[in-house]
Amino acid sequence: MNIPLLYELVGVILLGMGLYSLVVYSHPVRKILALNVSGAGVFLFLVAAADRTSGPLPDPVPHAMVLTGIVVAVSATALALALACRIHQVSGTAPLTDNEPE
Amino acid sequence: MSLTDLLGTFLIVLAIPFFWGGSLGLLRFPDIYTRLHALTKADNLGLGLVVAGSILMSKEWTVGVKLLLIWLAVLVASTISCYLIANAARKRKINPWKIP
Amino acid sequence: MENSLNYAAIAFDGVLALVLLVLAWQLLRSPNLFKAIVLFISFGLMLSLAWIRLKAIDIALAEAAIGAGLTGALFLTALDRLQRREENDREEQDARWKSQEKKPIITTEASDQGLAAMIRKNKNHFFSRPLQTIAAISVLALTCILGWTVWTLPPFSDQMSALVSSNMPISGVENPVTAVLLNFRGYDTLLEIGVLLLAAVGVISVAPSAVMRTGSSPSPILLLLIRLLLPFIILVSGYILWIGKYAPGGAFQAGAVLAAGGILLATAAVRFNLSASKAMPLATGIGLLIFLLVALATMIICGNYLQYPVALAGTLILVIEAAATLSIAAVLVRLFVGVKSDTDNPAPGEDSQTLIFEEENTIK
Amino acid sequence: MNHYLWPALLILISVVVGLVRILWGPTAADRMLAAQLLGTGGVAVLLILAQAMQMPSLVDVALIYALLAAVTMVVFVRRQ
Repeated sequence: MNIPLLYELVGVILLGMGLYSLVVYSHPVRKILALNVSGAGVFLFLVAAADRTSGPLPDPVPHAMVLTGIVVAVSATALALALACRIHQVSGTAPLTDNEPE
Repeated sequence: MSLTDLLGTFLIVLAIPFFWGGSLGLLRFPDIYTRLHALTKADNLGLGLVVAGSILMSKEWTVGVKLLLIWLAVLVASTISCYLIANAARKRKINPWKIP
Repeated sequence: MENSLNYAAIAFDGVLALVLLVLAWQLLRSPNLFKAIVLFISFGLMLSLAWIRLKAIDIALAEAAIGAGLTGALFLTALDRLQRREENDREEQDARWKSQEKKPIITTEASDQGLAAMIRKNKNHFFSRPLQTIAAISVLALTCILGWTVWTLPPFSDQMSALVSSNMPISGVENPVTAVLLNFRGYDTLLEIGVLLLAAVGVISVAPSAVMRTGSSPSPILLLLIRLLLPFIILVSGYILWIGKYAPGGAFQAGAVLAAGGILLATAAVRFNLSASKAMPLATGIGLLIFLLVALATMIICGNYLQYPVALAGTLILVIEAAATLSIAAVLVRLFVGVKSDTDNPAPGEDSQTLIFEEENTIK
Repeated sequence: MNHYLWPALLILISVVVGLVRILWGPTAADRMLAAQLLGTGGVAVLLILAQAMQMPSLVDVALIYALLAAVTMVVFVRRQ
């Protein structure tokens, strides 16, 4: 068991957990959190895969991709949150209560 | 291993109990005000010792300056945010714990 | 070092991996949203330790700036807005909606009503129990297939990293990640700055008001904190931008740090009016503008889009990065203000003022 | 230099134990306190990792964390 493989598997599991929560829960904030977790899983996989090279230094190309990905993810999150606030303002209801499926 | 490295390692090891103290205090103390007290031990002394140890081990003086800046930033931020939190808790009428 | 059987490294990585999984599980299953958000902030910090163990320092820097300065602020602010409305008297809200005088958007009224009905209907959950089980099984199957694929993945070829390292001398910088971002795959970064701009446009159309209010005047202690920290935040942002040429750092990290400084300022102020500043639209657009100008110039002079002359590459990259830093920071602050600002009742004439800090009695 | 990972691991475990406070609550401020402890512990772990992995640029990551730790806290106390 080597270190990159460990983190790659963690990334895959995070992706799975995030996807499930994205589908099942209805509160927009929970959905956005779930998207962020699955995104983190994908990033973790990419960066761990970059460390699989035989040389002492990891491959910089996936690093650059993930770096842009993180910044895009945070701006998409902000846009989604602004939309959620707007929907809430327009509909007047709380889309979300605590009695969601656990 | 040189003397400064040895001393640096000693300081870093010395920091560990402060972090444990902070986190056990956070779990065991009864209310928000006492938990703040526990937290500051980790912020001030725990991190302070790690920074001091790292300064002793760092090879360039620029790194030392950055380390000092880190410690000062955490000191300022933790002091002031602890005050702000205690104040906010007081405003929200969270009562301090009393011996039952 | 990493792949050798070293107990300390294995223990550290094992604990870190376990903590990541437990935090993600706890944050996703928590119906208490505040708890979920605080867990997500902690998750980001742990993730940044994982980036370091995988020797991705550039990403750790970005994660630190975004995780500590942006995500928490965004989520907490959005939650505050959602729950404040929830707790506030619902009737007053409905009344405001129905009254004809203060309607923010008139043309979309019909669709708004439909949306409201849809949301009310799906209030609790989208899925019944059996459907949840089906979702769980399919996601589990997907995870297992992916996991098995990862497990049996052959070792990666080093072609790409060899290509990067053989071209480093002509890139104009010494940090390979910066070289990939700004030189070898510069068009990716160009488009990404465009995407950021689009996100800003999206938020502006959803939340047009760029005026943000917080209720009370900041305590003098809070102002002291900002006076002490803000200069260092700006200094460190410049340092991270500059160091990106030689070591981990660069425009994205510097922009995120600067944006965190802006958010700190915006949160402390009683009223923060972004649209009052004439420099704001310029700062938002300058990154893409400079990038496009450089791209055009290289196309005319060197014949290829974004192919820098070797002697000038370092300078050009620094110029683009400096402009991109400003743009990224401006966009991120605008996004934050968009999440925070109330679009209900924009007070007339507010845009004409340039106040940042304001005493409480002038508001009420 | 890998033996420096041991103190880093001990500090990491201590702050992770403190994270239980996020789960327990009961008030929002308690949860934020645990996150702040994690931030401080994270900075300490980063500084030790900088020695363990011989990467001085980790100090920059710690510097950003230390400077921006207050941002989330300020947003938290300024809620209405």
